Amino acid sequence: MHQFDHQKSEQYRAGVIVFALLAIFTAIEFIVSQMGSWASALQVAVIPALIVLALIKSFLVVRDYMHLGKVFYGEDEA
Amino acid sequence: MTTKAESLTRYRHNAATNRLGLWLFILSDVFAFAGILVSRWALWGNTRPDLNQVLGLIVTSVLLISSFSMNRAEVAAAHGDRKQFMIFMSLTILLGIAFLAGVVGIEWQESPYAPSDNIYGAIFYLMTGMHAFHVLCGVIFLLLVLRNGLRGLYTPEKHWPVEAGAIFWHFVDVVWIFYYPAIYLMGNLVR
Amino acid sequence: MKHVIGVIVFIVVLASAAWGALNVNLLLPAQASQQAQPIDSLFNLQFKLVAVLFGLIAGILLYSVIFFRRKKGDETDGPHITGNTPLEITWTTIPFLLVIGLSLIGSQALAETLRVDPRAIEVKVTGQQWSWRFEYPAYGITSDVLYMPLNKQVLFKITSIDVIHSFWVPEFRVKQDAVPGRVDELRVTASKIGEYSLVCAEICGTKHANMASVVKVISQEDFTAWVAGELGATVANPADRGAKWLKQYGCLACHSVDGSKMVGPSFQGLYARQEEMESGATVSADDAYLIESIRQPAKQVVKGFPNAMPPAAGEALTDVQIQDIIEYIKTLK
Amino acid sequence: MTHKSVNPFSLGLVRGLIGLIIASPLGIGLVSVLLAAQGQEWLVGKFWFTEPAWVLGAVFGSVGFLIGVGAFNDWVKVALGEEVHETHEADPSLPSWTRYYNFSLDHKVIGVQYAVTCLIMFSFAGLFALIFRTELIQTGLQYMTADFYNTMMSLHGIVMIMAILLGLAAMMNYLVPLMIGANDMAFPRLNAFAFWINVPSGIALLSSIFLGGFDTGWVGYPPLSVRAPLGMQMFFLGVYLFGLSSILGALNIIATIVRCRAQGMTPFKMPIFVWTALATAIISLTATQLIALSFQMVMFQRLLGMGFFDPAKGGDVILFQHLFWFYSHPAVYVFVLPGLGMISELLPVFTRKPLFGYKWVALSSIAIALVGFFVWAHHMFTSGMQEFLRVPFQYSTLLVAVPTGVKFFSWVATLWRGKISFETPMLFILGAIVVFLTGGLSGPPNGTVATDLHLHDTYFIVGHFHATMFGGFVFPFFAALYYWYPKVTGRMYNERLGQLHFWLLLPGFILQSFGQMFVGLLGMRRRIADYDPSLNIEQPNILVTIAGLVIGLSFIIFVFNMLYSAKRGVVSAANPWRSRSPEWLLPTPLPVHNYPQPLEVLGEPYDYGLAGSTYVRVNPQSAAAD
Repeated sequence: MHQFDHQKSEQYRAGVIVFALLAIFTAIEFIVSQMGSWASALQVAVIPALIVLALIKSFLVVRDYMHLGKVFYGEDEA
Repeated sequence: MTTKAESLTRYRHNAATNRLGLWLFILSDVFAFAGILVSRWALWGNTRPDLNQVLGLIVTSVLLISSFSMNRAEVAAAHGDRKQFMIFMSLTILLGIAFLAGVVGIEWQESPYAPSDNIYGAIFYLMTGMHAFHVLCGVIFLLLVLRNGLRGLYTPEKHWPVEAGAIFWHFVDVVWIFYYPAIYLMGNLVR
Repeated sequence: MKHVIGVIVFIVVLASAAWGALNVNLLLPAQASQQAQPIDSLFNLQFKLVAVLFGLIAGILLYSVIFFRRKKGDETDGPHITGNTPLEITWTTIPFLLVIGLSLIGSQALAETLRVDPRAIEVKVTGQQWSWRFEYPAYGITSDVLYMPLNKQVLFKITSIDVIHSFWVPEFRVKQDAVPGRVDELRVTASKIGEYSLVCAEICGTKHANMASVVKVISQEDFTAWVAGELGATVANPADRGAKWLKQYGCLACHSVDGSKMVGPSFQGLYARQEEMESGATVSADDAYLIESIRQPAKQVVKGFPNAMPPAAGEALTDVQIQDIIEYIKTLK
Repeated sequence: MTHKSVNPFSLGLVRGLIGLIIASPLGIGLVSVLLAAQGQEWLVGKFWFTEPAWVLGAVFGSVGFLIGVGAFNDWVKVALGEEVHETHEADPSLPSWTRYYNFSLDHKVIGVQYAVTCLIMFSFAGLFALIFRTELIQTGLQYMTADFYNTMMSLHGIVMIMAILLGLAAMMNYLVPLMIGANDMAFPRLNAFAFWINVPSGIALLSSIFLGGFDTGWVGYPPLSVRAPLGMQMFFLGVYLFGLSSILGALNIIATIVRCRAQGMTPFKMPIFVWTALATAIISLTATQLIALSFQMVMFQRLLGMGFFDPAKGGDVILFQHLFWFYSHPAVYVFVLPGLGMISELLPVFTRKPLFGYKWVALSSIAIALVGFFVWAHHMFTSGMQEFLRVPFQYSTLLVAVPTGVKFFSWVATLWRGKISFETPMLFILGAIVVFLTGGLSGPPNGTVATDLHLHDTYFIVGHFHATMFGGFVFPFFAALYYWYPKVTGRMYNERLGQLHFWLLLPGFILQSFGQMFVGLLGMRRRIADYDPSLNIEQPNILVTIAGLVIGLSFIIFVFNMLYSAKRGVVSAANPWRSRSPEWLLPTPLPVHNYPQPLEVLGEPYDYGLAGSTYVRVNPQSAAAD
């Protein structure tokens, strides 16, 4: 039972970490999007940066929240 | 009759098949959302409409927090913690409704475009509308899961519907991860 | 070994038969543009390739069907041959190389059809349901017949005002869609004097099959004479000018001048007639109504006719031209 | 068998139609009342007959049909947390034929339902073709208006496509679980649902004749489709519904192949048809979304004025074509791949030789499916899309010839030195190879841009397309129907009628498609109600029409054979073809749960001619006990 609770808090913590990362990246996205208006030289980088950020965010969600891996090893897992 | 272990093995086997089916459905849906995204690039190019930036950030945050609480609810269900499950499941649903209210209730009324005005209106309503439709389906799905959870139908071993609801909900979040910058952040502002 | 010789005979016979049957000169319409030459050579090459490949597959198939029949009462199986990797690699690699080669030659042929002559004459082509209009911006001429000088490249700038059409003269081979909202280019150098038919190749509604214009390829001198004649021909009578506009702007594709019913109402006896509208109201076809019907065709539609006229149809017309048209309609009693 | 009267309301189909009839006016009424409440002036005088009303009416009707059929019963139970049984046993108080009219979960029943629906839609589409072909016997319009011609021609296209998708689903549903040793599909309810939405879909498509028709061809290009009559919306809706069926069916096939294979049925021991089913399903699952999206956007443009494809609002006409062809080109690989799999599947049986190069043939299907995703723009060489895109798409298009060539060479190598017999299924397989060869070889001239500038939108394309469809679907489908007929019905079809069917169809078809290609090269455009007499193509057009009539006649003979033999045919042996495939080792009729004991996979699927080899063993005791 103790082991079980340990696992649970572990999983809770993982959820918090992923959430924190997502929140930070979202904030960066918003800031990056304003970058173009600060310096026109940075304008070309805005869209690629936003695409990379979105890819990172979606990767985190797909791997840690949606557990894509379970499709491949799911049978043994509860 | 089947023993408990056999029943559990069968449940896991079926859940694994269902999981594959759900992911295949998501893969299929990805193509629809990607098609809309491609249309956005074809028609808007490197421009974007004049929308309420604060509201966009708020609804994005709401959806993000709901994804977090969904994850919590799922972990709680996996460990048989009914109280936490109930709290975070309800929170997720409320946040989902708040998101819908923000997009459909406020943004649609506030936006300077009608669907028939020009391509900015057309694509904006298509993107947010398709996404909102999926959020609505997710909310209904989660309401059913919550109802069944409250009736004690899920155990730590057998809670596939909770997992399915979670996967779908996070998928809707992933779509928004791409749609939010595409609608609000990318390209030069058109007034 | 006996089988190998036999099958080679089959392949050669079938391939030669196909080679003979696939004759470019009989299968394609006459060639009347310089752009058609590389296209026809590519056709020729492909037909030969098709003949060889057809002979190869069909020859082996036919030979097997004739010589490897199961004998009556034979219940045994054939030889246990499961495959042959070198053979598989061969018939993957050779077609791959063929495909790359064909693509390369195809790209060169395409490049030749796109070759630019900087002295080309520009012609603006506008498609509409269901007619073509040609404008020569260099001379300020508009025509419903396409005149092209011999051996001189013409740069077509093709567009449409309603739905997608497609500009095609089979004798020229090349084809380009006329797309609303954009202008696409096509270059044709006519190489044979004669009269051809320009058709619409993309389905565009009811009368798609009949959407065609005459193309006249004429000598350079005749072309100069035609231009001079068009420029000199100022028509004094407004009604005569009106008749000309109706023809040039494609109005007659849908409206008759002899009372027969087409897609839209006939112009005969139209002026000052009382017309019943879809909305139920009755309107007199006076000047104001006719102008409105040309400028905003969807506003009041005559009962019994579809709301089919594109709003853009009348946009190209000036106020004077519309007045000319009304004068002409007045004469159609 | 006792004769018992059956209460019509116990039939799902009847209940579904009642649901449709009740629900459609509800939808029409709802929109009409809502619009009237807003006081929209343009409604005056045509209260019930507005486009939004009819569209919502059709949507409501479709849902009403599905409710009536009982498609949602189990899902509602699941949603409410109630137990549902793994499979439905047919109600024992009803005669066994009634299960074909009900929401049955048995994949074999669903397979037969698909096949019969396919043949019905096929007859409709063929009839439309004969109607408008009659018009083309002579120049000038003799028998019909141009609008009616356009509607018939457009409906022929889309109804045929629906029929083909139904036919594929019939083959895949019936055969894939049997071939891989599964007892049913992975998701039986979804499977039944995916079948039944085709019924409202077909009704919507056919209803467009009565709602003004449409004149865009099956492609529905805007702006023409924005201006077309109300029938256009029914077309979009019908395609939307059978597209959904296609997606769900594909999802099910993939999940079944991945999850439900018998122990030891490794990927390279699967029957070759299963490989093509997998390749097909990958395309259907993903690309279908794009045609749905493109049609949905035109629907919205019509209903709400959203200007996606309206240049006046900044929209782009070409965008539609990209979205549309992203599905609609891979779709033709969807149509032909299972048929090509059928050729590879049946050749070894009738040549008594292993399939030559099994792995190469298996992987060539996947290769075609994957390359197929990158060729769509070859339909747009003259469309005015960016010019630099044309040459890359020319390369990718011609690349498809490589894996297709592998298939052809493997087929003739399988025939080589075989012991070939010529029963009806084998005749159709050989016919399929010949016809698909003509279809395939007429492909490269369309694939190279320069020659396509001449061929695009001509009858050459029509001839090419029909040759690939007949070679890739129609002939193999007939072969499959004849081949598995004894397994499905327990009786043998009439061999003489089968041979007659073939010997009418093959020459008839070759005449038709060569005639079409011939007039196309000479300059006859496609989708025209009338052609220019100066082209001198009246005679070939007469021949094409006559060939069409011969094809129609052969189809009637086929239908007669199927119906007649089901009652009067000779009772068939358990395995008349001496096939190694597992379904032939089961008793006829097939047990409800296909395999009472899991299969034992012992060898390779096509080891004909190898003494003492077996592919699978079906546990004899339990098979007998069932």
